[in-house]
Formats: sequence, C-alpha cells, structure tokens
Amino acid sequence: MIRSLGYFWELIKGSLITARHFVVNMWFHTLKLFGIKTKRRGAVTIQYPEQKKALASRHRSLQRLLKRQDLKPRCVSCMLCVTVCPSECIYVEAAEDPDPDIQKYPSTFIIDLSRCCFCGFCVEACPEDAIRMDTGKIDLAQSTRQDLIYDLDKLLK
Amino acid sequence: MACSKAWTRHVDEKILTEHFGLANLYEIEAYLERGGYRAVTKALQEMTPDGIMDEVKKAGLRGRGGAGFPAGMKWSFVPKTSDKPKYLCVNADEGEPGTFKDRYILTHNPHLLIEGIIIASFSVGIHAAYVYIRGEYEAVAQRLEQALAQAAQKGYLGKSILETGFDLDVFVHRGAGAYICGEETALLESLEGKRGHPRLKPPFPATVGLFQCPTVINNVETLANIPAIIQKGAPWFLDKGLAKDGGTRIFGVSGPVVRPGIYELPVGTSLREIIYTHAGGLKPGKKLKAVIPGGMSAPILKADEIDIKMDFDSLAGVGSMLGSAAVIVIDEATPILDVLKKVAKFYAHESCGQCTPCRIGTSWIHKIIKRMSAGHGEKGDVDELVRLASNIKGKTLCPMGDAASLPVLSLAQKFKNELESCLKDGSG
Amino acid sequence: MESAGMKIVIDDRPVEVEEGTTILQAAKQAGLHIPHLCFHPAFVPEGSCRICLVEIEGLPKLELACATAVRDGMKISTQSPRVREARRGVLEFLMADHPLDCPICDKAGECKLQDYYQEYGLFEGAFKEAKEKRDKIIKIAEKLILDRERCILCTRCVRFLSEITKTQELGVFRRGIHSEISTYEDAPVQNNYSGNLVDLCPVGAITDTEFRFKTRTWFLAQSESICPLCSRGCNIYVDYHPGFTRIPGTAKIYRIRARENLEVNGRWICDFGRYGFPSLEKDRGDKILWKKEGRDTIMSWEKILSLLAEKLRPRHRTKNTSNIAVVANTWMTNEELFLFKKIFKDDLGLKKIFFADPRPGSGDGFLLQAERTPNARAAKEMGLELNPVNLDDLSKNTDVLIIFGPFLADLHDPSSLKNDLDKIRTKVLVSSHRSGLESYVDFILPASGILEKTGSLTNRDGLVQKFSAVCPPCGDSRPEWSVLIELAKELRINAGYYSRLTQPEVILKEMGKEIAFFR
Amino acid sequence: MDIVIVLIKIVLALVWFLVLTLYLTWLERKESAVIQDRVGANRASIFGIRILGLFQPFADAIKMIFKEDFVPAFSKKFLHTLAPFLSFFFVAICITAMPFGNDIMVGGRTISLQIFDANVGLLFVLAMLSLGIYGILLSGWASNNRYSLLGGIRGAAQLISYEVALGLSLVGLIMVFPSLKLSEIVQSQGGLLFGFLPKWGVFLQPLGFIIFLFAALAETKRVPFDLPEGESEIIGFFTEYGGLKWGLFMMTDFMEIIIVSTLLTTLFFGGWQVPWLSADGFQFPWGGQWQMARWLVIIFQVLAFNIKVFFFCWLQILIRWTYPRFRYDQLMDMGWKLLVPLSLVNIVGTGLLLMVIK
Amino acid sequence: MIAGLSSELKKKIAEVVARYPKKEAAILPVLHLIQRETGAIGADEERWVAGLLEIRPIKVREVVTFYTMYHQKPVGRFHIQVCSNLPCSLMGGEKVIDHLQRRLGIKIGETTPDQRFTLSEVECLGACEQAPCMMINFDYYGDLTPEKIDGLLKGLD
Repeated sequence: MIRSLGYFWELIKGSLITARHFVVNMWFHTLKLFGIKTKRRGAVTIQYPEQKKALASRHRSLQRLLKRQDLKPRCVSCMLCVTVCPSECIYVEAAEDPDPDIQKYPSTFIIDLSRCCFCGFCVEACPEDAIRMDTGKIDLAQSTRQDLIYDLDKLLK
Repeated sequence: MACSKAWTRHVDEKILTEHFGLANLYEIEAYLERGGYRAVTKALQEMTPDGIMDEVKKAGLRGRGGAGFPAGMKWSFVPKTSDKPKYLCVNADEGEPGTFKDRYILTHNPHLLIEGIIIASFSVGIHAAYVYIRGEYEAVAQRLEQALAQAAQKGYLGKSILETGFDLDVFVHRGAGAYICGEETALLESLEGKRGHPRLKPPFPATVGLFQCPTVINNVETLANIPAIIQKGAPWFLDKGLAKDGGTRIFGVSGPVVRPGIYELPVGTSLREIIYTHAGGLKPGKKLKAVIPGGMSAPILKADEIDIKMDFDSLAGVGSMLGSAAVIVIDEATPILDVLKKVAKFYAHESCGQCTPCRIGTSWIHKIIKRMSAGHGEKGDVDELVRLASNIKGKTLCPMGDAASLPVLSLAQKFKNELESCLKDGSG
Repeated sequence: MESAGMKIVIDDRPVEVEEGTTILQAAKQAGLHIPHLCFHPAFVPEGSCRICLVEIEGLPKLELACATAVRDGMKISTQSPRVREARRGVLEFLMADHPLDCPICDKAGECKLQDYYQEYGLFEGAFKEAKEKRDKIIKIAEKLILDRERCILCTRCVRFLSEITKTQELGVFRRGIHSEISTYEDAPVQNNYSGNLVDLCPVGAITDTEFRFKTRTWFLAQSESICPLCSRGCNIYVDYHPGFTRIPGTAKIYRIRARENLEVNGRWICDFGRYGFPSLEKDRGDKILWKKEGRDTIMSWEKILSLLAEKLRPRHRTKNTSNIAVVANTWMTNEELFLFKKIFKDDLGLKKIFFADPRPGSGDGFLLQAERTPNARAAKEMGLELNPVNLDDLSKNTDVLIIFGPFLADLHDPSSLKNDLDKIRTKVLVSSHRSGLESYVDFILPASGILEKTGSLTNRDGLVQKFSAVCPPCGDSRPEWSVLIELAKELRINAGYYSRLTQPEVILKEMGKEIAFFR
Repeated sequence: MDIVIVLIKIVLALVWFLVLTLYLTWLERKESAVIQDRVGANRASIFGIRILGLFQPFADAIKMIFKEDFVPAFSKKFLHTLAPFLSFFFVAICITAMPFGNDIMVGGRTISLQIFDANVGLLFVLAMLSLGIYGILLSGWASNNRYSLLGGIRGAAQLISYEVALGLSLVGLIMVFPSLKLSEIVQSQGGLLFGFLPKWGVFLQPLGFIIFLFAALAETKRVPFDLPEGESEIIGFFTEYGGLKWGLFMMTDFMEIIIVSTLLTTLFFGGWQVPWLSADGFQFPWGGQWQMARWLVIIFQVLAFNIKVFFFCWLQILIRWTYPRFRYDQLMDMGWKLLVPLSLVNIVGTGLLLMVIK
Repeated sequence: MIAGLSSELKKKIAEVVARYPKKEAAILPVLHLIQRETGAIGADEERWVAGLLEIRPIKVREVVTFYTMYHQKPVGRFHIQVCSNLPCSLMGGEKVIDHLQRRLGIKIGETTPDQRFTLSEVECLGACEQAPCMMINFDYYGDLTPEKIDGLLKGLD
C-alpha cells in the first residue's frame, strides 16, 4: 500500500511537466500577442489552408491522365488499373482508335473519388505511364457525391 | 547457248564425267556410241529388281544430295506390296550456294541420269518418275526434256521398255525459286502443287510420299552413279572410294582459285589436294583464309584444317560435313563478317516460314549481322548469334534449321576475334 | 489385332495408352500439359510451332509431342532442363516477332503465349532489332479482325477453313519472316462458322468485333451451358461479367464460346448461336404486372399466383376445365415441360393445349438445324402433342388463357391476335421477353431467361443435357418451373407431390421415374 | 422587492455560470493545445473576425442544436430525454449555494452575494451532486445499449464510492469551522493564523484538502477518472446521445468542474476572502496598511473569488491533460482503501487536535 | 489478258496437266507457262489457273507468293538477276551489282522507265564456278566484269 503511493510523486512530476509546457508556451503566445517576435514559437502547428507543408516526393494525390504529343490520352484502356483497384473506383470503356498503332483509347474513364483509397496501385499497374497521382491536390472535399466523380475531361486537365 | 564455253571447263575423266569433253554427249546417238544404255539393258534383261538393290547396297553408294543416306537402303524402305502407285523423284533442285555439279551432269550427260532413273525405277517397281529441277535451270530442263524424248523414241522409256513389260514415264518438273524445295518433303509438297513447306517425318516419303504414295527421292548425282555400278559391279565401285562410302564424288570448287570447276575424285580425297592440286591453288596474290567444304550449310574450316579427307565421316569428325561436296574457298582479303552476312541473308531469304525457330531465328540473326556490318555492333552480339543459332539448331521441322545455324555457329566460334573486332569497342 | 496397351513413362509417371497415341495425348492422360500452339486435336498435326518438344530417352534430338506416336517402353521427359531451354528458345523467337501489346490485346488472360511465357519464359527480351511492321487491323470477315503482327502463323485458322468448313477463305502468303495469313483479294471469310477462328487462335491475332475492346477476359465468369437457339443443343461456354457495383448495366453476357462435346457439336458452334446471344438479353420483361382496369399494378409473386389460383381452382373443383386454354413452347426445359404436362394435362385435364414455337429457319447442313427451338424432342418424348396454335380453337369458349413464352406474337399478325384474344376474359402471360403480347393480356408474369435458370434440355438426337444458371434472374423474374410449382401449390392439387419438387434435379429424377426416356 | 433581487441574483449567477461553462470548453481546448505545443481552436469566426477562436463555443452550440435529435430504437424516449436534463439540473442548482462575495449595502439594504444561504448549504451541495448519479444511470439504462448500461453502472459505482470519501473529507472541515452554512465557512476563513497566515481551510485541513481534491476530481468523471465514459475505447453511458442532449452531458461535465472549483475555493481557499484584506482595506501583518473604499474592497473580493475559481478550473484541466486513465481496480482501491481510511484518520486527527487546543 | 492465250499454249498446258495424277500438281509448270506468255501472274491469271486445276484462287496465290520466280507485277523485257551469294560475292558480285545499278540508273528491284530492264538481286544461281554470274531472262552469263557487262547490254535486243 505504502509502496504503491510512490506514484503520487510521479503524478506531481507529471503535472509539473505539463505545467511547464503551459507556462513556457503561454509566454511565447503572449509575446506574440503583443507583437514581439521571438525565434521560438509557442506552437508547432502549421495553419493548414494558409500555410502548406511541401508534399513528399512520393506522395499520392489526385490522379491525372497524361496525354500523348498529339493531345490524345496516353491511356490505351487496358483496364489493368480497373483490375488492380482494390476499392473498385475506376471504370473504363474502350473504343477503337483509327490509328493502328494506338488501336484502343478510353471513351469513358471514371474515377469515383468517394471510393478511392489512394493506394496508388493504378499508377503501379499502368503499362503506359498514363495515370499518375502527382497533382499535389489533396484537398478534394466536395459538397455533392457527383462532384467526386472524375471523368476523362477532368482527369486530363 | 549464249556462253557454251562456260559449260565445259577443267574436267577430270571419271565415272560420271568420263565423256564430258564431248560436245554432243547429250544427243542419244553420241551417248549410245559411248556404250550408253548398256546398263539398262543389263539390269532389265539380266537382273532381278532385288538383285539390283543388293548390288547398289553392296556398292556403298551414299546419297549425294547432302545427308549421305545409303541409296540402296532408301529403296528397300519402299513397301514391296502396296496397291498404291510408287513414285521416283529426282532431286535436281540444286540451290545450295557453291553447288553446281547436277547442272553439269544434266547438261552434259542427261542420259546417264535417265539410265539411272530407269534402273532405280525397275528395282523399286516404279512407273512414274519426276525430275524436280530448279526453276532457274530452264535451259538445262529443256535439254533434259530433249534427252527424255530421244530416250522414249529409242524405246528406253514409255510402255514396255526393251520389251520387258516394264513401263516408265519420266517427267521434268521445274521449281520456281525456293531453296527449301531441295528438302525432300518440301520437294514433294512443291511437286504436288503446294507451297514448299516441309512435311513432318514420320511418315517418311518411302511409305507416304508424293500424292500420299510410296516415293523414292534421290539426288541426280546418286542416280547417275547407278549405271556404272550395274555395269562394272559393286566391288569395282566400292574400290573407287572408301569402305562404307563407295565411288567418286564430284567436287565443285568455287571462290578465288585458279581453276574453279568440278572435279570428280574418289571419295576421301583430301581437301588440300582438291584446292591446291586440282583447282590450282588460290589466285596469285591471294591467301587462303578458310574453306567451306560442303556447300553453304557446312560449318567452315580454317586454313589450317584443310588436311582432311573429304568423306562424310572424316568431316563429321571435325564438326563439319561433306554435304553436296561444294568447296567454297575464302581468301584472306574477305572479311568474315561479309561471309556471315551472306550466309544469314541467304537463310533468312530462303526460310519457308513454316516453323518458328527458322522463320524468326534466321531473320533475327540476319538483322543482328546487318546491324553489325553497318557498324552498330554491340558487345555481346557474337555470343548472341551463337545463342540464337543454337536455339535454332535441332529444333526445326526440317534440316534447314540446322543448315542455317551450323555455318553461323562455326563462323561465330572460329572467327570470334575477328568478328568482335568489328563491334563498337567499349561496353557500347 | 487387339490394340495392345503401350506402357510408357512420362515424367516418372507410368501410363498405359493405346497404340497410335501421340505423346501429347498420352501426357494428357497422365494429367500433364505439354504446351502446344499449332496443334489442335481437331486437325492433323502440323508441327510448326516447335513448342511441344519433349525429350525421349535414347534419342539425340528433341521430338515433337504432338506428332510423335508413343512406342512401348518409351521414357519421356516433358520438363527436363533441355526441354525447358528449348521451349524458352522457341518462346523467345515468338516473342521477338510478336508485339508485346498484351494490355490492349483482347486475348490477354487466356492467351497461350502468355501462359507459356509465364511458365517457360520470364526473360528479359534480348531482341534489340526493329520489329517487323505488319498490318494490324485487317477485316477478314464481317465480324473478324486480323492483326498480322500478333499472328504466330500456327495456321490453325487456315486448317480449320480447309479441313472443317472446307471453304478455304484464308491462306498463307509470301514466305519466311514475311509469311502472312490473308484472304484472297476481297473475298472475306464467309461461312457460318467464322467465329470459331477466334476460339482457335491461340493468340490475339484474330479477334471478334463483338467482343473486341469490350472488356478484359479476367473479369468474365465462364459458365458451361447449352445453346438454345436450335435443336442441336451445342455445348457452349457463356462468359458473363458480374458487373461493376457502381455502374448500372455492366453485368451482362459478353460472349459465347464453343465447348467441346464430341457427341454433339465437336469443338465448334455456329455463328448463329455465337452471335445470337444479345437477343436473349434484349427486351426482357422484369416486372410482375396486373392490368387492373387498364392500369398497370406491380404485384408480388405470392399475390398474383394466389389470384390466378383463385380463378382456376373453382373450375378444377367443378371439373369444368374445358374453357381453360394453355399455350406452351419448347424453349421450356425438360423439367418445365414435365411440370406443365403434370399440372395442365394430368391434373387439370385440359384439352386445349397448344404450342407456340419460333418459326423454323434453315439449317446449314453441319451444326445449325432448321428447328430453332432447343427442346421439341422432349415434348414429344413426354407425350405432348406439338399442336400449333389455331386462334379460333384457342378463343372459342375460352375463359382463361395462359400463355408461356413470347413466340405467339411472331406467329400471328397483331390484329387477328388481338381480335381473338379479346374474346377471352382472363389472359395470363408467362414470358421472359417482351414481344407485344403484353398489351393483350391481363397478367404478366416475368420468366427467367434460359441462361438464368437451371435445368436440362433434350436435343434432336435425344441427348438430355443438364445446364446450370449463368447469371442471376433479371429483375423480379422467376424460372417457369418455379412458377409452375408455386401455382400448383396454390391450386392445392397434389400438394404433397409438388412441394417435394424443390429443385430441377429433383424434378428430373421424378421425371425419370415416370418417363422411361428420361431415366 | 426581495424577489426581484433574488431573481436578479439568479440571472447574474446563471449567466456567470453558463458563460464560464461555455468558455471552459474553449479554455480546455486552448489549454490542452498550449500544453501540447499546439495552437488550439482558432477558426470559428464571425465575419472573418476570429479573436483566438473565442466564438468556438457558439459554433459548437449551433452545431449541437441543429444536429438530429436521435433516440435509439426500443428505448424509453422520455427517460432517454430526461437523463441529460437531470444531470444538468442537479449540477446547475449547486451554484445557488455559492457565496460570490461579502454582503453589500445597496440603498440601505444588505444584499448577500449568494442566491440562497441555506444553513445546511454544504450538505445541500453534496446532496445535489449525488443526485447527478440518476442522470448517469438513467441515460445508461434508457439507451437500450448494453455498453451504455455498463457505462452507467460503472459511473454509478464510481460516484457512490467517491461520494463517501468526499463527504468524510469535509467532516474535519466542518469540525474546524463549526458550520454547514457556506457563508459562515467563508466568513470564518477571514482571520489569520499565527498572525500572518490566512486562516484558510487548506492550512487547517491539508489532508482533508487533498482527499477532497481527489474525490472531487473523481466526481467530475474526467480523465484520470473517466471510466464511466471512456470514449476512446470502453464506451460509456452517453454513447447513444447526440446533438443537444449530448451537449448537455458535456456541459454538465464542465459545470461540475466549476462547482468543484467553487467548492474548493469556498471550503479550502477562503472563498472571496483576500489575505489581509478587511472591510476597509489591506492590513499587512508586517505592518502598514492600504485604506480602500468599501466598493473597491467588494470588487477585490469578488475578483479574488473568481480568480481562485478560475485557477482551479485551470488546474483541473491541466490534470485532465496530464494523466492517463486509472484501471478500474486501481480506481476502487484508491477510493475505498486509501481515501476513505485517510479521511477517517483525518477526522480522528482533527478531533484530537481540536480537543488538545480546547 | 488471259483470254488471249494462244491455243498452242493451251494445248501445252493440257499436256502438262495430264502428267500428274492430281491436277493441282501441275500448278508450278502451268504458272511458268502462263507467266512466259503474260509476263506476270495477276489476279486474272490466278483465277484462270484455279479454274483450270479445280482449286480455289487463294491456293494459287499462296503458291505464287511463295516462289520467287513468279511475278505479281510484270518485269522489264530483260530481267537481270544477279547473284549476290557467297561464291559470287567472293569474286566481286557486289561490284557487278553496283555497276549495273549505275549503268541502268535503277536500284535493285526496280525497272527502267522504258520497261526494258528489271534488276534483281538473287540468291545462288548454281553457277558458282563462273562467279560472279547473272541471268538475263533465262540465259546465264558468268565471269562478269564491268566491261563484259557493258558489252552484253549493248548486244541485247
């Protein structure tokens, strides 16, 4: 019983730590409030929409479809992304291109972002390097479900 | 004949080429004068078909087309009892670069061949023979047709030859420019009026051949040897050559030698002797680099390998082959890459396109060599050639795959250093 | 001579086979697959692809498995390093001349070349030269596209057309690396079996405009079924796409392929059957409707069946069934025809039983039959007379009419049909398809299409072939056998008997007890 | 007139109480943020004016008001609705007994800055706090969710356990300041001990203070003692609540913090008393004094009360953001095996001490 | 063109066809005969031959495209075929080709505008002993040198 009371001291120590943080941070906050610039800041928070952190080079963000030199989509609608997609958010319909070297192009290419889990498998699977997730767009919230359905035009932009 | 001079040159009097010097030997009268058709008379009137076959077997006559299969054996494979007609096909589709012996026989002494055909047909029981002659030999074919007509006139062909009741018709069939038709099954297909695609073996032509009937296919030179065997006997013939490989062979020598031409010499004559004694050695100022001993498909021999007996077994012993006994001499000034390029181009052009390794492999090899000779060779290309050639070798439907891969293999292996010096240096 | 068993050993597996068997067939018996591209069991071996090479003990060269007959005591190795190396070599050659466009190739996923590459290849391509350029989109038939770059010249197509259809529309032109499959001038492949070329092609060289670019093969569920479009009863594969959850209309049948059954159709099906499947999916009725006072009311199965039973039951009780007429068809399965006969002929004792079947077409002398209905034989075997519909007989003194199937509309012209049907008070239609009959009847019961139900069919030669459902029933529809059973239960005749018949298999067994033919 | 005055007092007290409650939510966010090197809520704005997120509570309130009023299926709708109101009510009523300052004279009237000065004020407060258990039990049961029910039962067990310690810890205090009247308790903390130390409860009853602090923290059901709720994993009694009703539970929580703070202030830290400040100004023990106007003194005192309350609110939030949760056996051990015996010891000790002094 | 076949040729063809147990087998000689008359085997000739031999035209086309000696398009009056294979090229076959190209002003595979000469490069002609050699129509010419070629060309016609 007595032995277990040892934690009371630890409790106090703990409070002192948090209190110290409070006091120190409060001090810098107060200084800032009065317009005094200090090297250290009271908080490490990044104020998101105004301040943005640089995205990692390997980040995955909104998909985009790449174009050929003649501005046709690079996609040959092989549907490997459709196959590999774990959340079944991609839908492709193919059509015949008059150019025999291309042959197949997507007449419909839909990514349903409300299902997308941004795993990036589609990018990995693509044999034509036609889809990438490097737009840097990560704030994708929309107010309707329909707005989250990205079609060929939107993805090619 | 626009250049009749060219048709006779440097002839050594022997079994086949004995009377080649005569300008009109192809006329039946001249031939009969020289003792022609005596063998036919002897065979048809004095011998039994089996007796002829035994004699030919004993004579150790091996096929002169390239593979060297004993001729007598080939005949004996044909079923004795068959309600189907049997056919003889004479392979005169001489397409192998370096080979021109059959042309000589056909032009100078067509009756010798006709005699051989009659005896062989009698022995096997054949009543129709086709001479498949390459399309380019139009003049030769005409001469043969003329000889056939003359023979028929004299009663050596047609119904009841020499009143023995034995019928035989011989037809000339011209090819139309496809090396592959020298392969016996492709020849059959071509003769049947189809694309010259080799057939799967078995069944062998001896049982299922032309028009699905038993068929014997022999080379011109092989059949041309038959009359001598019948007339002079197997021991005499065997004595001319080696124990298992009787008679003489017509060696065709081409390339930068003093006297290119054909030389009928006993089987087993050394290559050096052929080149230096008979063909007169290389032209002044040229130095021997290599020799292809048996037509383009034979693996090459380097200059220091020419002390070899020219017979099937000896050449097989050094990894080459006698083939059609066409000796192509290559001089020091010729880059091996050029030789390789010619070889590869020829086989890529002549592949029939039926089976995969030959169709794609030969063209692949040709593309690599073209690239190399255009100066874009890369490190490892020579090894790649060896690898590709070995992938073709032994994996194709017909022997053409081997024919295409063996020279490439031997060239790439024996002249590796020279070939690699043509590559871009560095890792390229 | 009695065919002596040949004892051979393939890959350490002893097998005993008949004389004349090829190594390939023997290996199949031993449960081994030897790769082959040009070989097809229906044709004489050609031996041109060179991928079926095997090693035979004692022979210096590798031999073809497709063309070499076994000899007693042969020891064969299909997987020795030499064999694998040779196959790899052949594959390397094939790949060197084959465009690596699997992503857009419709054969991908069921391509032999892909399969073999996975098993024997897996190398980095050593081919650095320029690939041969060839024509890629050649229309060789109304529905067939030839891609010469993908062609590996196995010539299966050529041989099919010369050996099976004997029409010889395709040939091999030129030679060597330039060899190519082609039609003569502008004479396309034009026979009723052209679709088989797609199945035959081991790679994606011949594709089918009906299937081309539509989907990828790995999305498809392959089901075994029976072609219902004529009385031959060809065995088929139906490739069904279960659909994308989010996109409506993606669940559908993409193609029909031939299934091997040497007794019935060999390895082929006709184009009429192959390309006829869209008609099975088109114009489907999927709602249970009662046209109460001219207004369509959507109903449930329980309600509509009890309504119907109420109309039929009193007549049955009073043995007054002469004013009931039924129209059946022979697109119904054996089980359905049996139940139909049981209920309407035996139990209700109806006299007015008619059959309305599709009009006969013309046969082609090979597989396609003039009789365009899959089960007429069964109806005959059951003792049902295939009386064609006579509208006068049908409508005379008839109060209740039950029509199975949509075919009545095709057989009679609309105005006389309407006139005669208007004389009947209660008209019921049990049909899988919309045909125009809907506007004349009061009750519409949607039936499942033939690919949506399980059962069996009897072909013209009397072969009973079972098949099972390819896809789920469309909308509210139900197979006719289940409709018939539920109706029988509602009628409360022989209730114990019908409630035992819960599955088509059970019904078939019951049929076997009663009709010797189906035993 | 008295009624008017009482009404005014009620309104003022409630406004004070509710505004403090609201801003305690803001404070909690901000304080935790500052402790954790963050910024905390600063987004809520009116026409773009943010002022440190001070509008956050209003945003929360609006959000909660507009959320769906959800009642689980098969639950008793009435009881389900009643529970949060009960909780809220019993805590809110406690404020009536709190003395905010000394009596003031307005227009010849003596007005105490306390709504209702019961002579059992302390017992009243304790009783009301205890009644809050009903809210918890009721919500747990009425939710028709076995996790909620378990949460409610855990809550009741915890609260009852700590109520004992809470009550006992104050016995010593009552013995020292022999009154249950909160105004009197505050008044009697006005003097000095040993001539310089304010005669605050904490100095007279240090052990009692500690026990009371722990027990009171447990009563608020917040983090180290949040077993009834345990939102992150064990799921508590108001799982099935949302919107305004859930908001009421949250407000109750914050109001309990305030009540506990006022109790701590009133009982142990001299309530509105300012050390050395008498009715006419400061009289420092080391001599010297500051004369002050009467109204200034009152303001000082009210201010002092507020500051003390505020401090304890701050302290409780600090504690909540410092410690991890107890395990249930530890909780029970501490309540029954530590705090109750200790408080008994405290009572006996205080009694003995008082006897000795008398 | 095919209608104008001389009766002599038709007789010859009938005789050739009779040599074979199956009519189809006569295709090669018949094509040779027709090509000699018409210069090339076009679709008309193919159909005619197919009709004659009771096979389908596609079979004729298969054969025509397989063998190098049949021309689908007419060649010049003098078809010069130069061997470029190994034995000939060892003796200077390439030089012959170069010379001919320069002399005739056409490349390999081309026909002179006056339709007199067509130049082809062929594989071995089977006259290696007289390398380098060439064939003008069906006549062989060996041991070629530029001077000899010039003389030959002059002597033609």
